[in-house]
Amino acid sequence: MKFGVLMFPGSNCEHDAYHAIRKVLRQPAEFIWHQSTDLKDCQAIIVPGGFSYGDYLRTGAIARFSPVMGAVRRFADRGGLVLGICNGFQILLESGLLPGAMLRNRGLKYVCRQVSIRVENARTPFTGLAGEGDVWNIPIGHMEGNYTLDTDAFQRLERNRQVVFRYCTPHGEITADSNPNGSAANVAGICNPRGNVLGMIPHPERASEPLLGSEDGVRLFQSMIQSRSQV
Amino acid sequence: MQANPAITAEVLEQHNLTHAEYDRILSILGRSPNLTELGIFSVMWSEHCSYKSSKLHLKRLPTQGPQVLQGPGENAGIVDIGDGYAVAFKIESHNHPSFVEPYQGAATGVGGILRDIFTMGARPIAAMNSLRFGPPDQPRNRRIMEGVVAGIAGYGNCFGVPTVGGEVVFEECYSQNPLVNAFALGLFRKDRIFYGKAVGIGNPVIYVGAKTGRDGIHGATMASAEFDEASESKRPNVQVGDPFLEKLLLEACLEAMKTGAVVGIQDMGAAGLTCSTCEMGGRADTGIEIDLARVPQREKGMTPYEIMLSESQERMLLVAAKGREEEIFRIFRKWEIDAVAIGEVTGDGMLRILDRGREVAEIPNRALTDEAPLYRRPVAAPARVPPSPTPAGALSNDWGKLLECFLASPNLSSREWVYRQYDHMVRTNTVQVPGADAAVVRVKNSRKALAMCLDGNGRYCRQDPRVGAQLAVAESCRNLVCAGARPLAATNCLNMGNPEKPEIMWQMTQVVEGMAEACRALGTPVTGGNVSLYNETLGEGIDPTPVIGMVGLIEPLSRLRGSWFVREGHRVVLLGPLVGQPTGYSSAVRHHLARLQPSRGNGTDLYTGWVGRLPCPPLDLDLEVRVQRTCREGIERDLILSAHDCSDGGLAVALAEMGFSRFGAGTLGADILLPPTEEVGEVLFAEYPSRILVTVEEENLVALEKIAALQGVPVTPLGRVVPEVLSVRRPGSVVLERSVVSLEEIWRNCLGGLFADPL
Amino acid sequence: MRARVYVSLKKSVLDPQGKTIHHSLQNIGFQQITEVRQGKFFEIDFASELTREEVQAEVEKIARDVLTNPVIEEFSYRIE
Amino acid sequence: MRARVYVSLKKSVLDPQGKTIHHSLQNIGFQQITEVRQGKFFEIDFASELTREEVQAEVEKIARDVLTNPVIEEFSYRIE
Ligand SMILES: Nc1ncnc2c1ncn2[C@@H]1O[C@H](COP(=O)(O)OP(=O)(O)O)[C@@H](O)[C@H]1O
Ligand SMILES: [Mg+2]
Repeated sequence: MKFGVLMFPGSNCEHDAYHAIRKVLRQPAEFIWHQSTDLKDCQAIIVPGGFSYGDYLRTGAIARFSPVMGAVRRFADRGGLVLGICNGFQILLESGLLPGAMLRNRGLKYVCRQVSIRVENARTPFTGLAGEGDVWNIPIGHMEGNYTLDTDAFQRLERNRQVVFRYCTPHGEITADSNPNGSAANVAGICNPRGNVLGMIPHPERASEPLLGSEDGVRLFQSMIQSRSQV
Repeated sequence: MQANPAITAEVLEQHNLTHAEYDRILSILGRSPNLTELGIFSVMWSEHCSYKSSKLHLKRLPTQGPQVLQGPGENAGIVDIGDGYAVAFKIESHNHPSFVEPYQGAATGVGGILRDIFTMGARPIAAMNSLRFGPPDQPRNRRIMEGVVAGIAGYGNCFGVPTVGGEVVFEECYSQNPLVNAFALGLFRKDRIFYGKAVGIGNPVIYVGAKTGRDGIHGATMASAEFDEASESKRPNVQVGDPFLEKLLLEACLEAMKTGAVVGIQDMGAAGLTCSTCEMGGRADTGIEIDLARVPQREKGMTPYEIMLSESQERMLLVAAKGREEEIFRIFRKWEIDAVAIGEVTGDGMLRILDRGREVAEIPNRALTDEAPLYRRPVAAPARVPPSPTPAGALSNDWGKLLECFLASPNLSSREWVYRQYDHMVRTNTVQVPGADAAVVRVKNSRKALAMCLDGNGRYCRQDPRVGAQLAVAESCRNLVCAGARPLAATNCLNMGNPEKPEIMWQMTQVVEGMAEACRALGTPVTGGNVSLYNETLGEGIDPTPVIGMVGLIEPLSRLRGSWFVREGHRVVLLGPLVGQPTGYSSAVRHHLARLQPSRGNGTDLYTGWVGRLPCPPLDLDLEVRVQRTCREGIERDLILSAHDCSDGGLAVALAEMGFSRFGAGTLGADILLPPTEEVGEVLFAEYPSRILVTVEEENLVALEKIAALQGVPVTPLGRVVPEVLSVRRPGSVVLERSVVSLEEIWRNCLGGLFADPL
Repeated sequence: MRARVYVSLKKSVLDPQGKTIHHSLQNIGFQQITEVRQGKFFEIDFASELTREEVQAEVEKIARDVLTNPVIEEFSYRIE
Repeated sequence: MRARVYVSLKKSVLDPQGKTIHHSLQNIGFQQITEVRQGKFFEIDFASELTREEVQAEVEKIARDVLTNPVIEEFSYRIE
């Protein structure tokens, strides 16, 4: 499956995602410049992490005006797979492709560390190879991962099973202590109602080789590949 | 030429120039300088740019070796790591700016060192920082530290370089003068190195990056003068960093370099446009002529003086091959960065500055660089401080409590509160995250990885600057060796007081001597560094603090080792002496321990307050080399499974640390049996150098002992890895016994607890 | 003409930065403070050819579409 | 009583955020903008027993000592 990795000014995890796709998963991948509207026949789009436009206004706020985001929206409307990682998740929120917004982390500081997340919905194209309740070890690195949404909309999100990942203890319990940023109901990743757009704060590309301490992220990419090979 | 305001004694003093220096300017020019020229001389001849007090001494450092591709003198040193790859690395201080504006001062320090690396064509792949503050129980010190750490994080995280290691030290002497030293390392192919040389007469000189504003004018001269109360109020304009622009600048510069149209490039650091023009010309023996009217400007009405001395960040100067400018401009347009031809390379060796065609300054380039004044300042050893008498009175025997006290010291506790704020994983190369002896970053598409660390010890250097510097070099090499690396080369930052004081100059000569000896013995040439002088406030100097940055190669990557216990049942072995020359350590520590108030924590930092003042241990360089060789060979032959050096806090702290949990793994303890012959306090807590704790499989112990015997290195099997409990026994008695979880909690929560109340 | 746009978190959204500043002000002795909230502002200068109405229209658009995230923020503005 | 404290970078200091926002606004079609600068503001509520003068004195102190670094920032305030 061919992956497209977007490049915004200030993205800095695009090479990491590219490396995971090309070298670890051995799938074709291409970079797509923010000024472009041509998604180059990719079957999945990764909106990578980093600091698009320095995060100077609000995270993801400026990137959403890029020409490429118009193309990504049309791609998503047609059912294409879109994965937003960290800053990419924030861009998807700002673009309205996913509901909600990010606040500054509860501790007000950038947090970089390994966390555990629990797979809450294994019936998405991103988690098909996981079991529900599986615990993944995966790194985070962000200043604004404190997800928020008003109560009604949040209930809808839960009802639709759009919460895909939650922060948890290494044993899979959802506790306040295992929440690294104050995110509502420990949310670490959500999808759209149709399930083809996923935003997540943790970095699967940083958990894709044994040398990096975890390979759990590979299952996410493999799930994506498998979901399309079944079509 | 400009109208010439009178150059009075006062004007000279404002520019930190002496009368003798002024006379020299007169004879170089054969006339009196105008104010712009005077400003240019003053920044280039400042301590910060000219190294006028230290240069003669630094010449004594070893700088050669088959691995060294570029020694001191360029923007960064370069070392060959084989298979066509090379790394560039360097360390820089940003002490004064970080005191004035902690966040921006530290952030721009990171920005500056990153530019030093990518200006050579290398992509930065790792950063580290060495930080020193006053005691963290004082709110002002905490506020400075909070700002500094946030600034380093803010810049490095946004730029996208992993900050993988460093050190944090608290000592009273840094209260008024924190030290912020930033290190960066970049990777490239060794046939793609770029230099800061303005070659090719007629080639265009191109300005790229941020617009010039009135930022930090006189920053370079400020960094060369002591702080006093007046400077608090007439503080100069501090620069604000723009990491987003720097990230674009990086990408654009590396892309431009690929075209082959760039013939020379240099970042604009301290002394901005002045320094980059005359240094690029000086190195190539050419002249440079620029017109200031073409320099992109952020503010209106800037004078030539201001434009030449501005320290606006995120700017570079490059020299292009004539006729190929457009290739470069196109790339900078793509990244939406200003790029403007502002002049050209000439053949006359002059720095010629025009303003709308009118000449405003003309100075020979070399007069500003190679021919800047050098001083052999007076040196005088201070009177020896008599060692504090061995205290009399009751001695405590509560070794478990002593270990807890040590682990609760801000100087020995976990640094997680700091490095958690740094993105240490971006670029997915970090195979040893912060928390180990050395950080390790792999080189993708190869079997190589790079190990690196920063080490300094002001408190030892205060007592014996020569041995202190040796200890710092030895420790940094030892740290790399523990990770499975072969140390390659060093960079260093000398943080000292006022060089006009003979005893400070004595410290410098001693530190350089010690560093040179140790680097020679350990085979790690010095490829560059930085000197930061005048680190004093109100006449009170800091401890002389050389910070060593060491870089080593791990190849193949399977030699990578962690500094923690791997599995229950492994043998725990000490390489190196169980004790060294007696230091009186044990009785002093026990004495203080006996007097310690039961309320552990709150302000009673036994380690920093008392132990930190005990004498500097002697170092046997020859033994050190052999211990490190033993460890390396043990790793290369797959005998040693993990290794941790014993440094601050001694053997006991190192043992505890080896058992602490890492993500996804539980805690492990050790069951240690000490021989009855030695004094417990000396073995466990004294800071003897040349000691490494390693773990091995039972059946490999003999093979390791053989290697050690060949090297003449003492080996002591101490015990084994067990679950959960750290216990130290002697035949017939228990010395200490603690659950590792409880020790870890003390260690892990110290800094976090101190900073729990945000300021 | 110059517009000043003030962006703050909606009252219903917890403001952790404001809370932290409040807390630390209390710690260092400012006991009489009952609440602190933090926000951002933007000073935007417009080319002088524009009329006040044109500026107003632009500012509203910029504030709504770019400067705020309506899920969490609200704005007010002033034209000088 | 409520005080509003506005903190901005001094005019001579680079404002990377303002500059980037300006640039992006231009890119998405707001061509008439000549400059953007960004700042922070704080709404501080004081207990009602305080007089206006007392509030003023506290606010000045807080703004000077806590909310700004005079090296790069300046402030203004309003009491409502
Ligand atoms: N300022 C810092 N930034 C990042 N990592 C740090 C910093 N200070 C310390 N560390 C990390 O914390 C760990 C412990 O540091 P330290 O006690 O100085 O190590 P050592 O004694 O082995 O030299 C190391 O991995 C080090 O890299
Ligand atoms: Mg160490």
